[in-house]
Amino acid sequence: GHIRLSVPIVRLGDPVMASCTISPNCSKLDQEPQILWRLEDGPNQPGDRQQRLPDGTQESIITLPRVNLTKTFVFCLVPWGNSFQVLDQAELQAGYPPASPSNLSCLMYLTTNRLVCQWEPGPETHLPTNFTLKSFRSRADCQYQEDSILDCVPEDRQNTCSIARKHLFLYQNMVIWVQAENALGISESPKLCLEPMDVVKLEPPELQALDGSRDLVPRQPGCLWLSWKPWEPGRFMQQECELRYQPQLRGANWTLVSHLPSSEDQFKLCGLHRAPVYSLQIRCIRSPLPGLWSSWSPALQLRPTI
Amino acid sequence: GHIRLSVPIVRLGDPVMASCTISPNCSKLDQEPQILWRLEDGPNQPGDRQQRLPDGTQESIITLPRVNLTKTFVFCLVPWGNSFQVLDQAELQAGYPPASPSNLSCLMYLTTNRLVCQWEPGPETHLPTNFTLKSFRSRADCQYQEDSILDCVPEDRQNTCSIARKHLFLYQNMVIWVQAENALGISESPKLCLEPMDVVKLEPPELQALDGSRDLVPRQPGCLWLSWKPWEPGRFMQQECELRYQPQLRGANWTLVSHLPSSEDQFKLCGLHRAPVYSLQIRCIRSPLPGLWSSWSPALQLRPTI
Amino acid sequence: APLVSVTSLPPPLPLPRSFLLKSLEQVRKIQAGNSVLLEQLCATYKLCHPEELVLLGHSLGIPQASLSRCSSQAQQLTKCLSQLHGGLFLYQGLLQALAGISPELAPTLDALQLDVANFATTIWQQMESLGVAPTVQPTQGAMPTFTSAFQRRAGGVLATSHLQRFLETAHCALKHLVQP
Amino acid sequence: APLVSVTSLPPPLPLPRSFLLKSLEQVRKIQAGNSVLLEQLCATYKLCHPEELVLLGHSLGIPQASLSRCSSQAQQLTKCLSQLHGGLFLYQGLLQALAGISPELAPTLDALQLDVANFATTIWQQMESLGVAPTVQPTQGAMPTFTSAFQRRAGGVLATSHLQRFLETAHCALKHLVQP
Repeated sequence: GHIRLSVPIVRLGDPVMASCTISPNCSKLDQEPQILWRLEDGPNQPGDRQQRLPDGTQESIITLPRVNLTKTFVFCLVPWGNSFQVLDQAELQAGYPPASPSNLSCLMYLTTNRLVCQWEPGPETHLPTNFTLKSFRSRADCQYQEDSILDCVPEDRQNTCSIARKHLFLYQNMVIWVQAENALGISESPKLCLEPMDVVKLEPPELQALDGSRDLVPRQPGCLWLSWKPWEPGRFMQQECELRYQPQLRGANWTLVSHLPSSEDQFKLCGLHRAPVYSLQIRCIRSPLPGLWSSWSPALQLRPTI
Repeated sequence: GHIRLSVPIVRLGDPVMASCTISPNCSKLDQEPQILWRLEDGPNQPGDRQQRLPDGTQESIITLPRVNLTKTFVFCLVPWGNSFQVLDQAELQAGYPPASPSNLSCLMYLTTNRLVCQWEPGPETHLPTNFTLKSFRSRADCQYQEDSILDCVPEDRQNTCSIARKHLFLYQNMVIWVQAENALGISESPKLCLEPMDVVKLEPPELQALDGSRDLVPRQPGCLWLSWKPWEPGRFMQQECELRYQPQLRGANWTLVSHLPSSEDQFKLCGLHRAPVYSLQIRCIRSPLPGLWSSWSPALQLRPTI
Repeated sequence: APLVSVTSLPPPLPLPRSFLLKSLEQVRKIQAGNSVLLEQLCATYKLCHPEELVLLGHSLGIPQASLSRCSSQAQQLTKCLSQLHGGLFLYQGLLQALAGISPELAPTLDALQLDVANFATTIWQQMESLGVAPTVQPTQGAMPTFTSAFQRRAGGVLATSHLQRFLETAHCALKHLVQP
Repeated sequence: APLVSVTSLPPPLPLPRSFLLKSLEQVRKIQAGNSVLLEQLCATYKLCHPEELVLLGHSLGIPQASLSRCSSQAQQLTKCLSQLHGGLFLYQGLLQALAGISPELAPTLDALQLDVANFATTIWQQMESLGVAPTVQPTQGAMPTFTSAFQRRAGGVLATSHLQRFLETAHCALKHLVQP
């Protein structure tokens, strides 16, 4: 016995046709056995029609009008004594072609020296679907292709892939997109044009309180003395920072101090009177070249001088 | 310039001899330059003697009477203007030959199907030292070797190695030992003779309280009703279990109930009066075949019926 | 105490108790792995009825081993051990022929195959210790070849259900020997 | 405002400000990696004095690149860019020749080599945009071959200390161009 499917993988809801043939030299069977079908654990049922081919082969054909399961085992059987015997089994898969992956975005990390891209894969296809991050290097306008970069294949079921430093030109544009592929089709995300260093993800500097007891810092009421240094791996970048502070009182708002340098040995913040304790945070961005704001540093809790 | 060491790796405290030769065609130097030596960051010093070889080569020889550092860079220099020029550098390593690894022991795990052996590597040798778990299969008395098993190489700096199921005969004796090797020597641990299943590490059963409100369990004062089933992966083993319980009172001792079967649907523990709450634990061992006690199960806190 | 009560036969051989206990444990271990494999074949491939695969088993030529000499009525220890070894050897080969059945089942199948092979070795070594082993080990006969994934899975269902029945008989016989 | 004040030369080329800023950033990035490599060579192999390796550098044939046309007195932009590219190209080849220097230094060396190569490409593309690039890229000259681990490490000390000086000059010249 042998089952043939019109297609082994279909769209969910589409029809599929199956045939089961028994060759005439299957000596243990009747000459014209009745061929039956079973889907999964369902009942045995006859096919739509059964015929004898010129060479004596028996053939039964069945049409499944709508495939509703993502995975179906189809059995072909014949009666045998008081029971039935399975002659063959086929596996029918169903799902959807992939939608275009969306929301592709990338960040360049200086510690791992990798450009990490992530995306949303779109609705479940119910079929093994491969995602590939594709890219090529280009000149300023992203119109022309220079070298294409090795495809990046994400680890199992991760919607993220990272390109190693050796495949990157950090200061040259590249075009990046995601391709999704399964047995029912291929689709591509919109293309991204970026220079890896322009999406660098810096870490904030470490904000430190200057010890008020040191002679260097003359005491003055309602003030705080601070210092910070840029995050070491991003030190070669020209940066601009901003500081925010908030009195630890219910409903208090943050106050922002912008356009600060990336390094300060002795920064004075005065005019603080309303609360005994203030929370302070700092973050930085590459500037004047393009960049992304770092996250805010962990909050520092400080008491202004009295 | 070229440095030659009498040996590149020595025992700590042993002497070593070094020679530095300069060929006569080194045009930028004097015909008979003074050859100097430097150890690590130390001062420049002359060798023990310097001589001119028949072919015109200059050779300086120095003896380091005791090598006290595990790693020493030895430099050979010549004066040059107001300063010195390095001609060659050699690296001298020192340490100890490995001691015999000790306390080798093995456990057979049924979930990973691996025989895991661990040992103590002995004192630091200061040299790259490779440990290898070696083994062969044998008959009952461990006197004769049948197949030898692939060497097991531990992961970096781990004093443990695990042999996969496919290399094991679970019910046949094997001989296991550890070999330590570095540039200064080889040593072996004492040999272990064991049958993997005899060192199986079972997990304890899960101890459960039987719900006192069920009709099946007639209420009776000062009693607890318990049930347990063997840990699933060890279910095929004949086991013997023991239960211990302790009233939750300061200074109370454990009471032991031994020779219990590995499975109980309804076990009654009575005569408990002294405390409102009891802690109970159970553990099992393969029996009558050899085995190791499982750890005690997590403690169950129960209140006897009143 | 004599282990069997059949007269006009050589006296029963003394089987070490530890051998019997270890053999019983191995039977139960193999039974457990075998059950898991049968359940997986049913759950994953909906092949839950070995009785529907008889015809296929015939056409594939899936063999079955006998333990007739181990039945408690007419136990002949040497022949029983020899049948036990022969059957385990056969099923070990059959399980090996199933290699590639499916990535999900491979770990269970591999473990089972090793357990069966190890058990066969245990029996053989005991036969050697008793001096009742033939001078050469038996060699494996022709194994079925599978031409489709379905045939291999169906072969798996048949091999494991035959092995299950074989082990039930073996367990009963060994139990009888350890507690006569 | 003219970038240079030398007469009797073609008018200064307009270099995009973003190119200059990116070049400065790349110089600083390479300087940082270079310093790390120098420190590692000193800490790991006690090779802390490049001035003690001059003789060895001569015998190995470690080359050095010039930036004479970038000095602020007589800056000739096209020639300066060409020297900058040529020097970076040379050091990139030299760093590549150091491959296998030691497992501990390999990650730093690889990253540095890529940064230098990328910077050379940035300069070359800018020269192409300005229409001042030669029709063929320069090819790498013969690189030193090292016959011992010590020679390779000493070569590393020399290459990185030459590169350090080259970058200082480049930084100064680019700084002058961005803030005339």
